[in-house]
Amino acid sequence: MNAPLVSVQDLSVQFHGHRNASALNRVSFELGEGEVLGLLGESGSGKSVTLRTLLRLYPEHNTRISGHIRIDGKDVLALKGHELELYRGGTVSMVFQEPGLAFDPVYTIGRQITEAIRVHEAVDENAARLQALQMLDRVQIPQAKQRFDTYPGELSGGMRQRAMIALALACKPKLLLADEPTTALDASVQIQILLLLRELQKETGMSVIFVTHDIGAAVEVADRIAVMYAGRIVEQGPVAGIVRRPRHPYTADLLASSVGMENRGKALVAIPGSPPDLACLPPGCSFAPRCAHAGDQCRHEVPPVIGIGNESLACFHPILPFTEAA
Amino acid sequence: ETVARYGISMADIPLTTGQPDRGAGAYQFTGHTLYDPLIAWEANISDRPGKLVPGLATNWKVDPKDNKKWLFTLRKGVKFHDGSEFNADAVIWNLDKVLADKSPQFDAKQSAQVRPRIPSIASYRKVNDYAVEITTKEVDALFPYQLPWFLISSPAQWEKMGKDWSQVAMHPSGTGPFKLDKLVPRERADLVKNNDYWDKKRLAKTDRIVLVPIPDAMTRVNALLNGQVDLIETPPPDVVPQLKSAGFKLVQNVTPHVWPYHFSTLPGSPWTDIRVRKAANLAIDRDAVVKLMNGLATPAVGQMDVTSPWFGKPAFKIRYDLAAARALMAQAGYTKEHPLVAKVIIAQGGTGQMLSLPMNEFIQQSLAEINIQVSFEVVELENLYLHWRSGAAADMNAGKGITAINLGYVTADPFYGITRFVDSRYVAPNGVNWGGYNNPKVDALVDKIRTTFNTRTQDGLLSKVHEIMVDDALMLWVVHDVNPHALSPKVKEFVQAQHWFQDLTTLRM
Amino acid sequence: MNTRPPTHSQDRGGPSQPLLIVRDLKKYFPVRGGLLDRKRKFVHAVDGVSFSVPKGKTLGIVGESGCGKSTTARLIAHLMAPDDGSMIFDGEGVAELGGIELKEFRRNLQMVFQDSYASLNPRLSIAETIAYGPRIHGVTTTEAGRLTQDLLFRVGLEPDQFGSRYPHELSGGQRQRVNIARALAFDPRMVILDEAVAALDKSVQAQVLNLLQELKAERQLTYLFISHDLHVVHYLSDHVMVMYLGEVVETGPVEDIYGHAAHPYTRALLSAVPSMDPDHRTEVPPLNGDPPNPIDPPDGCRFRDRCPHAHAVCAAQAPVLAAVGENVAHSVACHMNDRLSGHPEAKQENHA
Amino acid sequence: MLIYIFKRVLYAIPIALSVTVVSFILVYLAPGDPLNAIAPADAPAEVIQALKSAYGLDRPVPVQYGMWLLRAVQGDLGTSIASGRAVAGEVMSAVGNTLLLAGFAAFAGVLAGCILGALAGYHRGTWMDRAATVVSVIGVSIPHYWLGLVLTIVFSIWLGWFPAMGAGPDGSGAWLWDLAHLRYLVLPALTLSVIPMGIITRTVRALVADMLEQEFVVALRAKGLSGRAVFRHIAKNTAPTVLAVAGLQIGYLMGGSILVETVFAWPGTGYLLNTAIFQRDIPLLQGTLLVLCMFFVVLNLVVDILQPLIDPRMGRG
Amino acid sequence: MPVSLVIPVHAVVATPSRSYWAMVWHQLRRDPMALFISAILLLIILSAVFAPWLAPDDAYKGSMLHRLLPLGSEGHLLGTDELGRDMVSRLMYGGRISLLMGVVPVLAAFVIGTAIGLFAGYVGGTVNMAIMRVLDVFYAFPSVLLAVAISGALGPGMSNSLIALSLIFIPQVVRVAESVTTQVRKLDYIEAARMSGAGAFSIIRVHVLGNVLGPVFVYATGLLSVSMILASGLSFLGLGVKPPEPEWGLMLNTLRSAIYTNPWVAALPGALIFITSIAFNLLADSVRSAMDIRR
Ligand code: HEM
Ligand SMILES: Nc1ncnc2c1ncn2[C@@H]1O[C@H](COP(=O)(O)OP(=O)(O)OP(=O)(O)O)[C@@H](O)[C@H]1O
Ligand SMILES: Nc1ncnc2c1ncn2[C@@H]1O[C@H](COP(=O)(O)OP(=O)(O)OP(=O)(O)O)[C@@H](O)[C@H]1O
Ligand SMILES: [Mg+2]
Ligand SMILES: [Mg+2]
Repeated sequence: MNAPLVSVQDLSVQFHGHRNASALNRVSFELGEGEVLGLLGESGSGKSVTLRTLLRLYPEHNTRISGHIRIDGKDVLALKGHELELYRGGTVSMVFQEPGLAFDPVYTIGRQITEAIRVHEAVDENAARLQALQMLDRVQIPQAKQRFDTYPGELSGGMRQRAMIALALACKPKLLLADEPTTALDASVQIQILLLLRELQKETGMSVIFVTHDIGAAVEVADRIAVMYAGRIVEQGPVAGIVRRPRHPYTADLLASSVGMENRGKALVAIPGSPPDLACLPPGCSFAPRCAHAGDQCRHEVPPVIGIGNESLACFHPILPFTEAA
Repeated sequence: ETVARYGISMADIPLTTGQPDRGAGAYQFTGHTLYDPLIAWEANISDRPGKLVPGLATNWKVDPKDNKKWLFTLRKGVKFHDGSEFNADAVIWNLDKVLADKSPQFDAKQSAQVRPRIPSIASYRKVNDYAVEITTKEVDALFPYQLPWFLISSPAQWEKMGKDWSQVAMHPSGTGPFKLDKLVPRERADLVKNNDYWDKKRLAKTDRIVLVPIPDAMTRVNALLNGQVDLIETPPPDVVPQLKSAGFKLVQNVTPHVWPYHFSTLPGSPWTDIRVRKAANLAIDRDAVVKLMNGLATPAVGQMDVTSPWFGKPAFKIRYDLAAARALMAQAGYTKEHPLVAKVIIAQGGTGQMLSLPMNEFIQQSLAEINIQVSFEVVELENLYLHWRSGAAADMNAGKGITAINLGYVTADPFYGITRFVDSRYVAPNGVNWGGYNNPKVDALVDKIRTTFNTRTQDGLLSKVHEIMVDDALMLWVVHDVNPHALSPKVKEFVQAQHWFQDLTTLRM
Repeated sequence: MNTRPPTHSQDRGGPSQPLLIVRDLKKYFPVRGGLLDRKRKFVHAVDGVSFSVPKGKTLGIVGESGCGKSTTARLIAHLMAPDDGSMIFDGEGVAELGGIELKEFRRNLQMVFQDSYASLNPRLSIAETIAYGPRIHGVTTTEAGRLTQDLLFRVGLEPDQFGSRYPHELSGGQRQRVNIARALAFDPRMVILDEAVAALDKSVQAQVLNLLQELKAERQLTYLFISHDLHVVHYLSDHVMVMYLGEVVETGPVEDIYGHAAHPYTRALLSAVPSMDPDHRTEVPPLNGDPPNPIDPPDGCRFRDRCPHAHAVCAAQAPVLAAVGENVAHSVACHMNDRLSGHPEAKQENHA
Repeated sequence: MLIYIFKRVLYAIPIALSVTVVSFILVYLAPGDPLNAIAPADAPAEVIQALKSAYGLDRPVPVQYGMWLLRAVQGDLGTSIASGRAVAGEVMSAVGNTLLLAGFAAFAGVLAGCILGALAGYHRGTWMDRAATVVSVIGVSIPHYWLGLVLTIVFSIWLGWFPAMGAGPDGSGAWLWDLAHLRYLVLPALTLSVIPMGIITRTVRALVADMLEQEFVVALRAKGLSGRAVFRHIAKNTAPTVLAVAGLQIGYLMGGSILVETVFAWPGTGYLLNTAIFQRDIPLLQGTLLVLCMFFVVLNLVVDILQPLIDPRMGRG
Repeated sequence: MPVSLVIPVHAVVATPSRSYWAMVWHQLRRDPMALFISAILLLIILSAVFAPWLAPDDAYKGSMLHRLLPLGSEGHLLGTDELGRDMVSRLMYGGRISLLMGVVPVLAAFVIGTAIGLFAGYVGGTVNMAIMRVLDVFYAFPSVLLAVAISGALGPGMSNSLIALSLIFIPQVVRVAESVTTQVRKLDYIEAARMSGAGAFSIIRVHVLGNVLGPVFVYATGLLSVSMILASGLSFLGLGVKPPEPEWGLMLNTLRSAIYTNPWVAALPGALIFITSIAFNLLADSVRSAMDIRR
């Protein structure tokens, strides 16, 4: 097997401002070509920060990034100037959570897609427009020709998200970062978008990192799932494994507290408390205060990440021992 | 071509159709430059007060049989700028222009300007092509003094301009030493020399005079300093040192203009007591005011300047004497604990008001020294005129407790300077005897003046009236204006007359 | 488990009288059209909705965004005036002559909103927020304070610790607890929960859902539960009402709706839920297109342009809500349910 | 879009009408007698009365208003009492001059404001931001009439670089677009430009800083746009607001130049207004106020119409 | 089994709870800029308020012998004016009026404007429309023009200037108050309050006012300097305060002609207007950012 497309090692991100926050703590993962990784976690667990750091979207003056990011053979943290511009949107592109906010409201969507194409490909305006139009068609926007010249505000949420995907894929990226692309949408539309993403991924063979806090959505598209909690990846593994045999107590609790058809009439398993403040993380395992399995060690020591193959776990007291499943 | 650019203090070029608006000061700009009166005022001398001299009339005399009739012999061979002839018809036409409401050429604006200045005219007729007869309402020996205000414009030009006065304003035609070359309202007027002027002694010494209205005094000074204009009117006193040190000349002269507080002597006014009026006159350090004006004023010890033939010998010597003033106030019953309280209406500024606010504040401080507490009602000049014309008794004055008014008075002729303020028949609303002064002795003297055609006797009678005025301390006289001009070194000559009327033909670059 | 029949202190109509009956509720919002077109347009936000909520039960309302769920809730709470329709609360007409007074009605009916932050005044502390309502109704300061303490404690927030805090100092779940506590301050009989858990994280959502269940049992509450999360509705509701473009398309007991949905829209909604099984992923989207525009909805069946079973009759005629087979509790508005409608699939459906 | 414009124009009409009423009434509230302007100070009562009826000032105010409005819509604003010239002509030539001045000042102010504001917004929290903020605060805090004086003394009297007053060597009537004439514009325009510069700097700074936090800007960078390209987007997004503020500023400049025009003897509307106020020249005052306010109303209208052309969201709703 | 769900909280904010205004205050106190400006403003305000006690000399009485003394003259630290009055004293007394002219119209507009804005915003509908349209008319006048026109119409004088300025600011404040009220009115917590049976008055007082005051307050602080400059401009034009009252704008005007002979003294009133105005503006900025700290 050749080098993975994405290799992230010990990535830490700290924000300095009027409030310091360590948003990411030594996050490591790898992603092969054509693979779909679901990044699962509660609000504020650092999913978006991970994606944005991969694209180097944070301003340098108030962000401290350490660790290594290699994508498609490039040392991402060392990219500069024009190289960085080509990398963004060319090698890696992104779909945002709120399609309503992620488009420039004063340009037509057609122009915005065309613009992206022209940054990355040496084509003239007309060719780029044609290409953009094809992209709109490809994301199954009905009457793409008319929609081409509409402003983002004139489209429904679902259509906007499709357009966003078209924009992200217009320059044939190797890696697509999808940041909760369906959270803002209705269930009926969500499933359409999920299927579309899956289909496009198959067609193009690109890799995808799909961020969500909805396990169901992750299951629909991901090959592998990484569970994040308070800026760390606590568990990683193939979808089926995570869903059926969670090892980390957090993963297990998360699965259990998701309401399903079988829960009716029973009290739900709820994780007590709420996620920690990133500005003052507890000294040990950040889940320890809410964890039923936590011991003394958990409260004082950060559990190391143990990884085997494409699975990993950071827990002193896993529900299932790591080796057992490996 | 020699050009003199003249920064004038008006906000606009005065009316050019014949009778200028904007007061006496405007006559030097678009009055006596473009036009001539029947009787002119001698304005090209500076070392003595001018006198009446022939203008378009070579001669005038009162009919010995009927003292109301005046016969004017007109100058022959005078042509308007448009080439038409000046004659008796033109004079009648001009009289109709301002006095006959029904005449086609009647112009309300010009009429409004000049009618109050020629109140004596009752009727007129052409005697022959070069003689006209004017009848006055009553016998009025002072009548000739009214005529420098009445200017003759060309009837032919009015016809040529489609009988439209606003057209005439842009292309006026008179008989004066200058012609109007170009007029940009509010910005400039170009006067060019009239080489064919009938009075060769008064041929203009500069080819072109550009009048530039700059109402703001500081802006005017800046324009002068900066070389945008060559001379300006009334520089603010405080810039005089700067002007002098930068090599600019200041010229000034006695000017028939006084800056007084005009008292109300009506019942209820605190000024009815002559001791108070006198005390006020004694409380002012006039030299300090002159200093405040940086020398651009002379002390006033009466309505007239002491050099005036009408000043006379008043018994009451106005001077700065605090002790005497305090004594008078004490006699009148005012003390520190019970000061006299009075309200004076003043303007915040404007033509003829000099440094209105600082000067008034100075007076206020000075009077406070002798237990007179003055408060001010400050209004715009235009509004002040309304208060003035309405008289002290009017509700807008008496009703608000206003018992004195501060307004610069032009004192160029006997009527303007003296009689209109003291004649009881001119108590408002009939005239501007603002304070309601009523003295039968004075009234009798005024009557006598009107019927005295000998100038010397007339002057004597006027001095009498003036003496009474001063002895009665009818006003609080502070200073006379000196109508200062600042000239750049480029100006070679400018003769400043002792009058508001100035002769711009004397200006030489 | 609480098995007692609901015997609320204020109960009037008896256990069989539904707590709330809504008839033919309508609300059209005018859309500002062009100055030139004379015809005014309307958003048919709620278009003739009728239902009843039995005492002590939970009615779940589901539907896509914009179908009129919140509007229905606001109409019931009298936060906006309906264009048409009537309501009977425990046997008494609401806001009509001789009926229950609005102020009294509101004491009995409270509401919890979706946005936990926007529904709390940022300038008031938690305790002040909760005490505000009772104070309005003349409860003394001390009494209101005590009540607030009790309520905070009940919703799981330590009163001493949280009472003096401000909304921005709480997490989403905590804020929603405060909102619930506020709603309970009047000891209401009915609570409308408009997407009350939608904005919460899964782990916190479970806490709040548990709390809601407990409170319901403890205080014999009746819930009107609005959500677009079918799992949650299934978990909490006894009856479910499915709305589409301002109309009720199907209603019935939760088992019937989830077990034998009769309306194609309901079925589509149900299958739009992600599968949770990596080996059996969803392959075909059950619904195409976005929720349609409620301005001037289509004639006939409003769902027809997205319905795989649409037929001529669907365009010609609007289906009416009718019982599914013998089950009077379960009704649906679909031509396929009506044997006489002329829909080709109607018979098959019934014989199956 | 056409409908929007039509509606907006329609909406401007009652405003414009009310503006005429207010301008008319304001002037009537004024104490003092307009005839002072034309009659010499000591004119007798019958002269005044005659003038009053000649100018129609003796009729009831509503009648006067009606007549005035009727003539105003035909472009006849009456004749100035003081100068006897047609008010319309007076005002129009003054408006031309002020427009020249205000236009330059606004151009300079808006341009400088945009540049400073963009710099500050982009480099928020740096020394550049602070410097731009200081400049903008100075801009909005300085009494501009005072600034005018200072500038005149420095640049005109001491250095002699620019004229101290006037609108061209031969007056505004002969305005030419050459250096000799433009020199006259420098000081007054500079004085006037300080306030819009301050305000625009603040506006742009806030807008740009806010815009930079927007998700779509992140998205633009995420798709690989260069800084310059992103700036284009930001510029277009800020444009409607800047346009609105700039429009207001031009309006303020048109009406707010009273002192600058007085100080520099610039024959514009402010100058006209000042003389009109102090002379109680009612027709002139009414005419000037009316034209200025109408200008403002129309300016706002134009801005309102332009905005949705840039930002499609604004034309709806 | 009623489960009691008291959750151990370690998570949420460790800072002690303060009311919003206390937090703003706290924030302001930590802003060195704000402190510095406040100190300067306080100095100016105090010396104005206590002018009768602090002024070294009579502000109304001068001596012609000592007119226009330069800065640093003996007994007259900042020189004298054109009537020989002590500049220090005049500036202190002048501050009373200038500051009054800055503050009173804004205060009046703040109170009246907020009331109207709240009413219009809360009632909404056609009433709101009507009120706002009427105010639009005043908006159609550039503010300087309106100030000059109103002052010109009412006649010069301090009280008329105050009225004119208040009239100018009221529509602006109403706009801010109305738009915030309209926004706040739509928020769920207002609906929640209505659900608890509260009347309009109670809701406005408890729930709307507090949220509207903030933005209006920020806006009004910004108006302070505008008001002061406008007022001094009016005095400068001769439409404001009457002599011999010392007022900075008026002093600036009367001292204008001394600019060549005594430039520094002539510049003083202008400089004071400038400094105070800058201070007001910067304070407004600080208040704005301090009030921005929600969440
Ligand atoms: C030297 C003459 C003047 C110039 C250059 C001038 C020009 C301007 C300009 C361009 C503005 C910007 C519009 C704005 O910020 O709103 C403005 C506003 C202002 N002017 Fe002047 N105007 C002058 C006369 C006046 C007068 C006569 C006054 C007082 C009556 C005045 C006081 C102000 C004030 C306080 C503002 C801020 C008003 C606001 O922000 O709404 N200025 N002026
Ligand atoms: N620019 C920033 N400056 C400071 N803190 C930040 C910044 N961006 C994110 N954070 C903090 O980092 C943490 C992680 O945020 P992130 O947006 O990655 O969460 P998330 O997992 O995407 O959550 P959600 O599901 O809500 O999108 C949050 O606590 C957030 O407050
Ligand atoms: N005040 C209003 N004015 C105009 N239209 C409104 C108003 N309130 C709601 N609507 C419209 O009425 C329709 C129904 O809205 P409603 O909020 O009831 O939907 P919902 O089912 O609650 O949707 P969601 O799931 O998004 O909350 C929508 O199209 C909405 O745009
Ligand atoms: Mg996120
Ligand atoms: Mg809703």
